[in-house]
Amino acid sequence: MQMTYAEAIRDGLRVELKRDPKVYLAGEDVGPFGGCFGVTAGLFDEFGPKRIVDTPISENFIVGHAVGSSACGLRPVVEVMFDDFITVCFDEFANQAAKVRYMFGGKAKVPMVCLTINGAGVGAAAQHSQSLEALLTHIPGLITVIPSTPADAKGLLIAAIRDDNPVIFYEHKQLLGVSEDVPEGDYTVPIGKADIKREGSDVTIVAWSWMVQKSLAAAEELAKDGISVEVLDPRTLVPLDKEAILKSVGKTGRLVIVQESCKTMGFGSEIAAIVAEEGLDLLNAPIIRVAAPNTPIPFSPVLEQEYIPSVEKIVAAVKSLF
Amino acid sequence: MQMTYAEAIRDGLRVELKRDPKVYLAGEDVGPFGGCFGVTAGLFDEFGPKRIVDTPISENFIVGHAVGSSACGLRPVVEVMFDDFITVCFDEFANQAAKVRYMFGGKAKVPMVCLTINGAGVGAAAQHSQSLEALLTHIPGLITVIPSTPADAKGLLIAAIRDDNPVIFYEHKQLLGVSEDVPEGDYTVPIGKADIKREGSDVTIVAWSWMVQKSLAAAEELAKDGISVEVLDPRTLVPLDKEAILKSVGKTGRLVIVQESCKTMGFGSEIAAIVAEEGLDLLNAPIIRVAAPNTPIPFSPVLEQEYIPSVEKIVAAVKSLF
Amino acid sequence: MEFSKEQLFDFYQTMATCRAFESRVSELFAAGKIPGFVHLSLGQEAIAAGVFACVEKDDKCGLHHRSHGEMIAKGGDINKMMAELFGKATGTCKGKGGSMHLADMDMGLLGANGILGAGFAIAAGAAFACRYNETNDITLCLFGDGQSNRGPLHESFNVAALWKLPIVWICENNGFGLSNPVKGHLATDNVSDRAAAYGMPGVTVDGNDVLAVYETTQEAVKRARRGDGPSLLEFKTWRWHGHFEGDPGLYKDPKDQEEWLKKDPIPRLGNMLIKKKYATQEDLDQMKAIGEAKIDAAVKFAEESPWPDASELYTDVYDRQL
Amino acid sequence: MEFSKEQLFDFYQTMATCRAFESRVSELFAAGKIPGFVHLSLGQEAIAAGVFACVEKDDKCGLHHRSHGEMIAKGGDINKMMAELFGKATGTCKGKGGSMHLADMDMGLLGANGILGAGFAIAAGAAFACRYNETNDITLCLFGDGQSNRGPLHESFNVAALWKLPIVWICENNGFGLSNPVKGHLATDNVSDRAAAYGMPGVTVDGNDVLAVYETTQEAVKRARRGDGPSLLEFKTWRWHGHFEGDPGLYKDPKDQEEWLKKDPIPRLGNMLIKKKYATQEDLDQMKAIGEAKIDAAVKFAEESPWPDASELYTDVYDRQL
Ligand SMILES: Cc1ncc(C[n+]2csc(CCOP(=O)(O)OP(=O)(O)O)c2C)c(N)n1
Ligand SMILES: Cc1ncc(C[n+]2csc(CCOP(=O)(O)OP(=O)(O)O)c2C)c(N)n1
Ligand SMILES: [Mg+2]
Ligand SMILES: [Mg+2]
Repeated sequence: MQMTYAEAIRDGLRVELKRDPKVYLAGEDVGPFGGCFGVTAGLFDEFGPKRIVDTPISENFIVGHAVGSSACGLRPVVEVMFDDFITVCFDEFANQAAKVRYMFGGKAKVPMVCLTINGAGVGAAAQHSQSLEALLTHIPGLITVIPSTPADAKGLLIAAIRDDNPVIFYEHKQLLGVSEDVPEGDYTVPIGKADIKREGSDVTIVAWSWMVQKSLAAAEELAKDGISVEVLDPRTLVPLDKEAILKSVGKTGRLVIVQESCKTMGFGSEIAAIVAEEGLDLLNAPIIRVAAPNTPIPFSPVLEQEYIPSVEKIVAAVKSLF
Repeated sequence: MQMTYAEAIRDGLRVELKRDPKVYLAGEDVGPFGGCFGVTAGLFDEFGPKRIVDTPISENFIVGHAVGSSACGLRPVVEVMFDDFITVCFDEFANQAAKVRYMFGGKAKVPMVCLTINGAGVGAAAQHSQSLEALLTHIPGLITVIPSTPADAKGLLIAAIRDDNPVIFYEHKQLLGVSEDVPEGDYTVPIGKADIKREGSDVTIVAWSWMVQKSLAAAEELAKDGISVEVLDPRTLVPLDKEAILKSVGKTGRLVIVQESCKTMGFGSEIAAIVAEEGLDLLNAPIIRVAAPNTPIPFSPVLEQEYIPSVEKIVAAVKSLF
Repeated sequence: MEFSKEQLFDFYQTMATCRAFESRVSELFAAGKIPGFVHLSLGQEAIAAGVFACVEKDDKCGLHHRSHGEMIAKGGDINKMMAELFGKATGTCKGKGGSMHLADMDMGLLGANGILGAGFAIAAGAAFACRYNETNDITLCLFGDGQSNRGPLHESFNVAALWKLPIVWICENNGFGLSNPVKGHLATDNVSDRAAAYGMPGVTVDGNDVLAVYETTQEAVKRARRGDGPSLLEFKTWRWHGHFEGDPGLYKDPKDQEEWLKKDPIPRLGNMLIKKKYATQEDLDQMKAIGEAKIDAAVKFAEESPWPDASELYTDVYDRQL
Repeated sequence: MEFSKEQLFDFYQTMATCRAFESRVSELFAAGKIPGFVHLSLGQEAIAAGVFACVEKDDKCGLHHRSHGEMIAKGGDINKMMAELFGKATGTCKGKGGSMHLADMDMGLLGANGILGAGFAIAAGAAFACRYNETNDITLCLFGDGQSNRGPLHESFNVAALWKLPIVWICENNGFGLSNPVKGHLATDNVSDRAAAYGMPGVTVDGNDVLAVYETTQEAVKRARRGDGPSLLEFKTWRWHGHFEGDPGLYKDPKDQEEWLKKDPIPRLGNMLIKKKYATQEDLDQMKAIGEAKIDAAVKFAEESPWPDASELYTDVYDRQL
């Protein structure tokens, strides 16, 4: 069935809300309003106020309460309206959700999911446009899911809700309206398995979220010049499908990583480090990271366009390897 | 003059408190109590309650107020008692201090310093032992200082207080009592310049904070086996002295990075990525990261010792390259 | 309290200019000339006009995300503001900030803030600086009802009261936090009910009565200047438009909306002026025309201004190129 | 309120056991047998004894960092607790948590927390689950005076009151947040003064009077179970020891210390028992001896228990090996 990315996420929520009465959704304006980007539209009418809970503007509470309620047997899905706001409840992720199981010797678990949204390109400026998915990957105990297509989004969300670990699920503003054929009903996409979004033999591009689209467009361009690009989407950053990346680089001998985040310490750093450690022999050329510069995100459209990694920059980076 | 790392930091604070009446220190128990680790002992008696300010347990306030007071012309030095607690005021760093200058088109500045402390090995468990210095390096606008010796600590702290950008200054629990000869009075160590803590020709170890000591001990061991190790301490992570690292790797052809943080997305990932991008040709062997595992920090001493990167592990990693 | 004709005209003029500014912005947004998120305070103009008549140029003010009116009332440059909303190089923030990050340090405007609640501590820090510097300046901090539920409020209210900082906390209770009505997010009837928790005066006042706003603020400002510490003022009003431009505000009861439209603060003051024979309808029309003319000029200025050069993306991250 | 002899004996026994446990822990710490940070609540035993006599096994409780007494009073396994403090494999958390992370989900003990203030939202989430699951269970949340200044308190108090969650907020005001006396960190006289800000009952009671603690808590627990929402209880007491073991507590006025030592809650109840002829001195001595014997056994258990295997470092991070 044809569905947008937003609809696919909503459909995934619906599947789980129907299946498991312990699943509920809580966050700011997720109820009658349907979410800041419309992702949860209609769920309140369908499932009512017990299951779809509008909270005050209180992110420490939103995330912290999910740690408590999930430790007590519920399966909360909470929303932090923008990725940028993960910073205000960072402790609840990094020191609470992530560590409860370990600190308590495995005798507690925190099966919660937090939805949030990334991405520049809509003029939302420095505090509403970031792609900060790399930050929490440094904290063991958390799972990071970051789908690039509607079908992946739905299947990964269902898998995330059923997972017994805390999961952060990153949507992307620029993907919400993208549509494709999405399986109906109940299915999961496994957490920790990369997907080759395009096969190729000359160079591997690893990209996630919106950057998969840009990389696919770049691959199309590059094909015209006879460069065969493999586009690998890890889909989850923790756990990371290292084997798939090494395998692809083994095939192509070249690696370009494309991330929307600032260059320094974006998740591309980790991928590059892994390959430099475990796959150095596979490389025929330096690794390249195509990334946003190390600057905050500017408001003015002309500056913001310069900020976002473009198809042209990806093409140029790949070409520089040949 | 012989000084411990803690004394050197205190001395640096004293130099700046004396020199500039706009400098003040605020934080939990930094006053009469002298700080949780005694670093600020005596300053309250010397400078009084206007300059040395005990705050309530309110980290959002502590860091947030420094953004406001520094934007209005003061030069606050604040303390967040443990690095682990940076998570509770992450927004104040990531979205406020870091971005004010940029968002306001360069018309505001935030010359503040935040002291905090890293490190495992004292049985303080999962929420009081972390080395999270990598996290905020992903956020442009902040400077990250992380000294490994008393003399560096004092000189870098003075430089940090005089810097017109927000600086995070990471101390280390295991270094507080380490002493060496420290210059008296006023001097600075430049921000952004690495220091070669030991010269060598066969392999470069990049390490910072406590891990410099461990790496130097490993180098000593390795010398016995005829392996000549260069130990490079970047001293500041942002800005990073990339040139010094590439130069050293150019000389030795081998790179081992030692970090106390969890392996995934510790700052070693960035260093590895830079070298894989800009210095691949210099490498004669894979890069190795010696790091803590991707686990929270356990309480039990036997587990904690297994957690901390040891001299033996560094030695073994280096040897594996030959 | 007796008001002079001049004062009353000033109130009227300020409200008329704010109204003209935001009405035009609404049109420009609909026409696609202004990108990003734009939050208008149409209907809330009495607060800006009343509050800012109580402070001097050197007094500081922390804003939130719905702050065009306040900025105008404090004396911000309207041309530059409009240019900022367009993302032009001549904007208040060189086009880097946009509507959510308007700031003007020269006017003591510490900046709008896209992170709800982050402004509390920043404003407290400004108040701290006012006192530290032994000036007679005070600080205002404006915020909405919704964000009054964020934790940093608590930390900052407590410290400000404990230290008797010269600050006035001003809540613009406009009925909603995005789609969530006050009774859906606040445990008590009034935001001002929270003042007692910090031992400071708290009062709720009709926010559409510019004279009442002025009187209430005047008293609190005096108290702060005297060194008697903070107050919490709550001005009840109504947001005419949706949360952001583009939101039809379907969650509002049309009856309530209608009621509140009748309470428009501008004709309310205008009628009084006419009744008291201070002004004729022509006087009022003229003030409206003056407001409109300023906006015409501002739009012209913005439209004719150049875009920022792409290289501006990279400046103002630090005080120097790192 | 009338208390049965059995009840009174129970109070006494609980206090005696807590006292014995912590006195021994203090010795063991001084002897180097217990590593890390240890926070004792010697002198505060009446709170644990009184509060936990009001709840059932299935009721939940969030603890903070000074919670040995509470854990014992709620029925935690003393042997396992002691083993945990030693870092042994048989500990409550397999030695991974230590004193600051004691937890026992089977007893509804959601865990001690080393991040001050993080427990508010977690406890609110537990209370949310109690209601969601349509049980009659309630949740207690214990915290100190110092951490009552952290932001998450505000968010959680507001939501709990708004939603009438079945929770009782219990402040153990022991005079200090580390070295900072209450008048140095709190804007009002009492922490309970904050209850009105959320429209809930708030009361301050002598925390060294176990009967008053019991009566007050009983009422609040009933209220919560009835569905009438949260209450805020403040029990005033005094921390006999330093903040952590090793802190001499020089910031305490010796006169105050002396006064409070005289208010020891254990002889206070003991004297009353004797006066009422409920007990003889021998009865009391016997209860003390029972407490001591339990601790002897616990220390033996802990000492004889094995260290965790080093491989335990890597388990319990996730539900599976990622
Ligand atoms: C920390 C944070 N959470 C959520 C948001 C998203 N958000 C922006 S404005 C808004 C509503 C704010 O309501 P209120 O404080 O009453 O101000 P108003 O918009 O009514 O002027 C929300 C939820 C945000 N910007 N920051
Ligand atoms: C967020 C955070 N800030 C600071 C600390 C350090 N710290 C631990 S206990 C403590 C004092 C707590 O005082 P209070 O809440 O009164 O509890 P008490 O220790 O008196 O039982 C401090 C400052 C911490 N653990 N977490
Ligand atoms: Mg509002
Ligand atoms: Mg206390």
